[in-house]
Amino acid sequence: ALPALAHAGEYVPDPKYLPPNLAPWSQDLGKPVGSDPYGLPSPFERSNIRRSSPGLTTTTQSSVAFSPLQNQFGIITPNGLHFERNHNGRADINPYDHRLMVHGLVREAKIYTMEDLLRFPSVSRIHFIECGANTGMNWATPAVPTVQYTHGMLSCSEWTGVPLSTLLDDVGFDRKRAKFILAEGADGSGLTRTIPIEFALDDVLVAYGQNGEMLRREQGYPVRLLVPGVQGVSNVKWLRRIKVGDQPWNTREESLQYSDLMPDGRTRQYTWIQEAKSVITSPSGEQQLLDKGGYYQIRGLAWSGRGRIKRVDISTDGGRNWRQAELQGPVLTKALTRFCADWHWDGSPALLQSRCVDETGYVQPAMAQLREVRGTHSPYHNNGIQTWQVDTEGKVHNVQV
Amino acid sequence: ALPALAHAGEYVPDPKYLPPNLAPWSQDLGKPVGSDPYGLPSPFERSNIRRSSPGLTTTTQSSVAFSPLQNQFGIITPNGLHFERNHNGRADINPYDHRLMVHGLVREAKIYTMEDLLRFPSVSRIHFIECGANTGMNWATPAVPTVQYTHGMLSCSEWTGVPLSTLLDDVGFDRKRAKFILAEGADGSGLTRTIPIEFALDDVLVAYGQNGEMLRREQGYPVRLLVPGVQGVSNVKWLRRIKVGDQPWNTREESLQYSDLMPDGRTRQYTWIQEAKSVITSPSGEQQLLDKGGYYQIRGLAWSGRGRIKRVDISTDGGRNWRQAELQGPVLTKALTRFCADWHWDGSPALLQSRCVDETGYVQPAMAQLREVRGTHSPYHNNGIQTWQVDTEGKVHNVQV
Amino acid sequence: ASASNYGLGTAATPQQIAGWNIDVRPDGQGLPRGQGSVAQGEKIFDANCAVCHGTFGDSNKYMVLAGGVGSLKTNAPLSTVGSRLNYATTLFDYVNRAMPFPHSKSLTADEVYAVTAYVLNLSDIVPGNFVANRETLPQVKMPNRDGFYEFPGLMHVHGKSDTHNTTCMRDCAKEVKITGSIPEGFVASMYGDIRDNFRGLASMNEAAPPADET
Amino acid sequence: ASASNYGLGTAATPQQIAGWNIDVRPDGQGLPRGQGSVAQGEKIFDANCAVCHGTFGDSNKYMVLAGGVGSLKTNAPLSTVGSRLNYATTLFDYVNRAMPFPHSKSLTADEVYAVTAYVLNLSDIVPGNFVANRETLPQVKMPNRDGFYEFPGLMHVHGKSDTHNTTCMRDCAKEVKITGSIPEGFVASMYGDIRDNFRGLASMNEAAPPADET
Ligand code: HEC
Ligand code: HEC
Ligand SMILES: [Ca+2]
Ligand SMILES: [Ca+2]
Ligand SMILES: [Ca+2]
Ligand SMILES: [Ca+2]
Ligand SMILES: [Ca+2]
Ligand SMILES: [Ca+2]
Ligand SMILES: [Co+2]
Ligand SMILES: [Co+2]
Repeated sequence: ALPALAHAGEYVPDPKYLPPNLAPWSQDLGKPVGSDPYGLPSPFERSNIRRSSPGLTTTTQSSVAFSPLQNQFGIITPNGLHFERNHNGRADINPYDHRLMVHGLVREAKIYTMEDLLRFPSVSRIHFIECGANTGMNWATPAVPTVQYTHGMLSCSEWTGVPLSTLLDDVGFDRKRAKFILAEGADGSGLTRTIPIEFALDDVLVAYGQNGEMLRREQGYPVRLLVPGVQGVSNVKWLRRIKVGDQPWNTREESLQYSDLMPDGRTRQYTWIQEAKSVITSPSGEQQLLDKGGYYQIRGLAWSGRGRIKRVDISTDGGRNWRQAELQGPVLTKALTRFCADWHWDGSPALLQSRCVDETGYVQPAMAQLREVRGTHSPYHNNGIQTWQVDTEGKVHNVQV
Repeated sequence: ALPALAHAGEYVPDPKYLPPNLAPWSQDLGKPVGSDPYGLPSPFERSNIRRSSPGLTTTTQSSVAFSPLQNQFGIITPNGLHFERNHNGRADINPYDHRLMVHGLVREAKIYTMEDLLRFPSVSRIHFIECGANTGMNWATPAVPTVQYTHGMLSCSEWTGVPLSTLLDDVGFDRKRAKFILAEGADGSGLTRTIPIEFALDDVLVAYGQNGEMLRREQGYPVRLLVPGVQGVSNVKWLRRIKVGDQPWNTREESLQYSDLMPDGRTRQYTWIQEAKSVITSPSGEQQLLDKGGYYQIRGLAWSGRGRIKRVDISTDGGRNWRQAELQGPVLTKALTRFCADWHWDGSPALLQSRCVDETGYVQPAMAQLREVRGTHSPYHNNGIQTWQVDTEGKVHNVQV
Repeated sequence: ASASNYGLGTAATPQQIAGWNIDVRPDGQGLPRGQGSVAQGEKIFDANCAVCHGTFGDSNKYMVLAGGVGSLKTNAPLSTVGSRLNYATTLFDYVNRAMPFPHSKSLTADEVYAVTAYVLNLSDIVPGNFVANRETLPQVKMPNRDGFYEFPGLMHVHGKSDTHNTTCMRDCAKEVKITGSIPEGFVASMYGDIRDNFRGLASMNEAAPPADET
Repeated sequence: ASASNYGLGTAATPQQIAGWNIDVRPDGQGLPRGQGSVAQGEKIFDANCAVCHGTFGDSNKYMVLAGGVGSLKTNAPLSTVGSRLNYATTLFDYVNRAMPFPHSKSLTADEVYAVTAYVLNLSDIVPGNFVANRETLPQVKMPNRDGFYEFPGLMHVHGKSDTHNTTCMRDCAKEVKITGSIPEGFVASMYGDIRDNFRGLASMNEAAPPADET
């Protein structure tokens, strides 16, 4: 194991590597081309990894490893850093043995091999996946320090696969009677979720590709469901079965879990849509600003399960005053959008916030507004405005106002 | 080392894994979450790697490893498969020791650390990089078997960095006198290229991000130049110096190399633009179609250094008749675009071609048209129409017509 | 093959379907033949489940299975199978596909019926002589049967949300106070040196941290 | 700091610049002080370059350095420093930054001048008594000095190209014949089993290849 990268102030660069001198790599022959037929990041990037939150879960096989958003650029999550959330560990599947069964209210129930699925007409789309429980630790009060833990059950990739509608047509699904489909995984949890037929026929994919290669095992290799804009748990991994039916299934993952306990004690069920949400990824929790008077571009991500992001505003005074940030194109539907805004830190305390608006006109709510409706035991669908405090020393903290 | 994945006909699936039975992964606890803090592909994907072409170069430190386009989905190249082309091996740089010097016709010459560069306002853009020598082996006659070798010096990523114009403003470059910049690498080859000031002020990036993480070492970690739409060699890796000047530098990489030898013995120099080009990636060379009468979606990639792809046509009879293919959105400027077209193979021989048109109206030329102007000793800028022959047995071959 | 008949996939036989078609709907569709009593379930639970869930399903090491009935509207809601679940058939479905945790899908139908009956009994939802089967299980009325409802706003892309923030730009609040933060010392004690989580180049320390040579 | 003054970067001193500012332009700008003769260059070349490029620069193991002058317009053009390069200053620039291949930037200015003179002499571009320095090197006229030209079509995004294909859609050719293909047996002998290059799932073989368990 390599030693930890050392910290500020501990390193004095060796002048013999700096101009006017030459570093060794400027004179010595480098590693041969093809040294790594499948490449890996530089070891100097070894702090950029997924992490589990200490004490969050009692078993590592039903747990989550968060994506390091504090280090993320742009909108594409590199495959090795896509957040990982399993309910019975990561299934490592032999793709030649894997099968997808499609049956129920259909004319001809069928079984597909992976070979079959890769032969169907395919599409590629850039979409985020966000776990319904993302930011759940922040419901009552700040509980975790960095944006990796507050917002890291979030990733975005170019997904490739067969439109589910193509498979449903292939089995001759019953257009009159079909109202819902059930998606089921081949892992030990056999996780199931109900998908309404309107979604299934719209933009749901049976996906095998992730940023140009096959899915990662953590993301469901060799095939998963991709339900754009909907709670992560509906994007069933290690997909083995699709059943067409006329009633919702009320599975454990949409009754006991992933349902929203309201203040009056009742439960909202089938709350599929991940609403518009944004967060500043830099400066963010536990970073340290030292350059008083210096330029610190405010950078972050915005996304909406309802479609495209229309606009992001940022505030540096805790929401008293706002200004518009710039959106990085292309702005895509149900995908991450990167925003940026100029900021010079004058050395005094600040409270940084971002607030997004999506194409439906919906505005990201403040935490207080969310709690007023949802209470504090929900714990899903926390899309509230995130506040980062920059203190008098320039240290950044996860706070609420 | 794992054994090679076995071949068609060698595998009989064990019925005990198939419906109605259960595979082991459907019952056994999977690998713990966080088993791989930085994830890797499934071992069942180990055939999806970069490859060098046997005998192409005499030294592995000035050579190329091609991206496996035959296995690629969508438009994003996963970072581990980005094609690799070096001139003195792969420099493995300590980013804390790396410096970028910007000087010449400027008001204040400066040296930047990586820390500095990451603090500047940043942008993210999806762009292809194509080596000027891509498909060079095909100039005279088909010489290599698969699309990995014919077209694999091509990749596409979301690049993040500082606009070069921002740095040029930061040093107060001389707007009146500046006509060209020189970009220089910190590797053993110290590779240099001239960039005209119009490009530099338009869309050139000083890039450090590649699909959401830092550049891979093979792509120039920690910082490179990104010159959208221009020959790969201009995208200088391990960037250490930018010099502002008023005349082109006629470096070795734009005189002895990367210049185009014409039939009359003269040489075209500074042929920067990678013109519109397309290729069918599936079915492609050395694949084997067995399903006579079966559906084989024709899939491929199109791209142009002049901007967006407007349209792609495909032919199955060697260019006698054409029909339009579908473009997968979003269609981005100077980026890969994925195209698809339905095709049922009736079992008889076929000659598959794709032909693209970009937003300027320029049409991808046939090989014969290219040779008529350029001869056969160019050997760069081969953007000719590629032909794949499907023979009577369904085997696919790299041919020319 | 025509344009819409790709010639892909093979017909699934009824036998193949039967092996994988394990889902159970709230109305009982999908329940297999079989039966099991509370007493039988106690034995199975003790042997296969109690190690993680406690003899009375009250261990919170993993998930509490019983108790909390009526607590959902209080300030300390305890959500369990007993207090929260709306349909007993879902309990059968879940245990059948996902439990016991280390070796799922290993109980017979009879065993799943039995342990389902036992878990229901732990929350006093069924009496001690209850026998669960295809007919009786769908008829069990869970305490929280009527506690679920649909909120259309989050079921449709163009649904109406339950929050209505505005894009105020100026003087949007009189006063802003920090109402919550992480206690001093917590981060270091739980996470160690959190600076290790950042790319050294961009933790925004003026002096770049070193990196040991590999 | 104002909006356009980010306060980033530090001023580069003339000494720092001098160490890295090694580029040489066709007009000689950038050439350092120093000198070297053909005879001196022969010794340096023999010791540092001949192992890869041959004593007379004629080895094609890596790159041929001499010969082929006048061959560029023939059917068998030989492109070398002697036959193709337009400015001798570029030879200096390149050797100085990139050669010898295994340890670049290791020759002194005098040594680079000398070996440059020698390589030029190998193609008879300069006489045996030539001494290269700041003044003499830019004056060397390479055989191919006038052989380069600019083609604007490939220098500007909206430039006019040199091919003009059309989007013919029907009956675009009378006859189509295969004029080139890879000889039988070549692929197997050079690449082995090329099926190994494909994802087994999509090599479009009906029977999926197996994969050994890891
Ligand atoms: C080795 C530990 C272990 C064993 C043994 C085990 N469970 Fe579980 N059980 C868990 C874990 C962990 C979860 C939560 C899984 C998740 O949410 O992904 C769980 C969840 C459940 C739930 C859902 C609770 C809820 O509120 O969502 C039920 C019901 C359940 N188990 C019943 C059983 C039964 C019945 C058995 C025996 C047949 C059993 N368990 C054996 C660990 C275990
Ligand atoms: C270990 C092998 C090796 C040694 C020693 C070596 N070279 Fe090279 N040389 C190469 C290779 C390989 C290339 C091609 C590099 C590339 O294109 O990326 C090259 C290219 C060149 C070129 C450019 C040729 C062209 O047409 O583009 C010149 C000039 C050259 N070498 C001169 C020299 C001189 C002078 C020396 C000694 C001071 C030297 N070389 C020592 C391997 C070597
Ligand atoms: Ca309450
Ligand atoms: Ca000729
Ligand atoms: Ca078939
Ligand atoms: Ca730092
Ligand atoms: Ca500073
Ligand atoms: Ca196959
Ligand atoms: Co540390
Ligand atoms: Co083999």
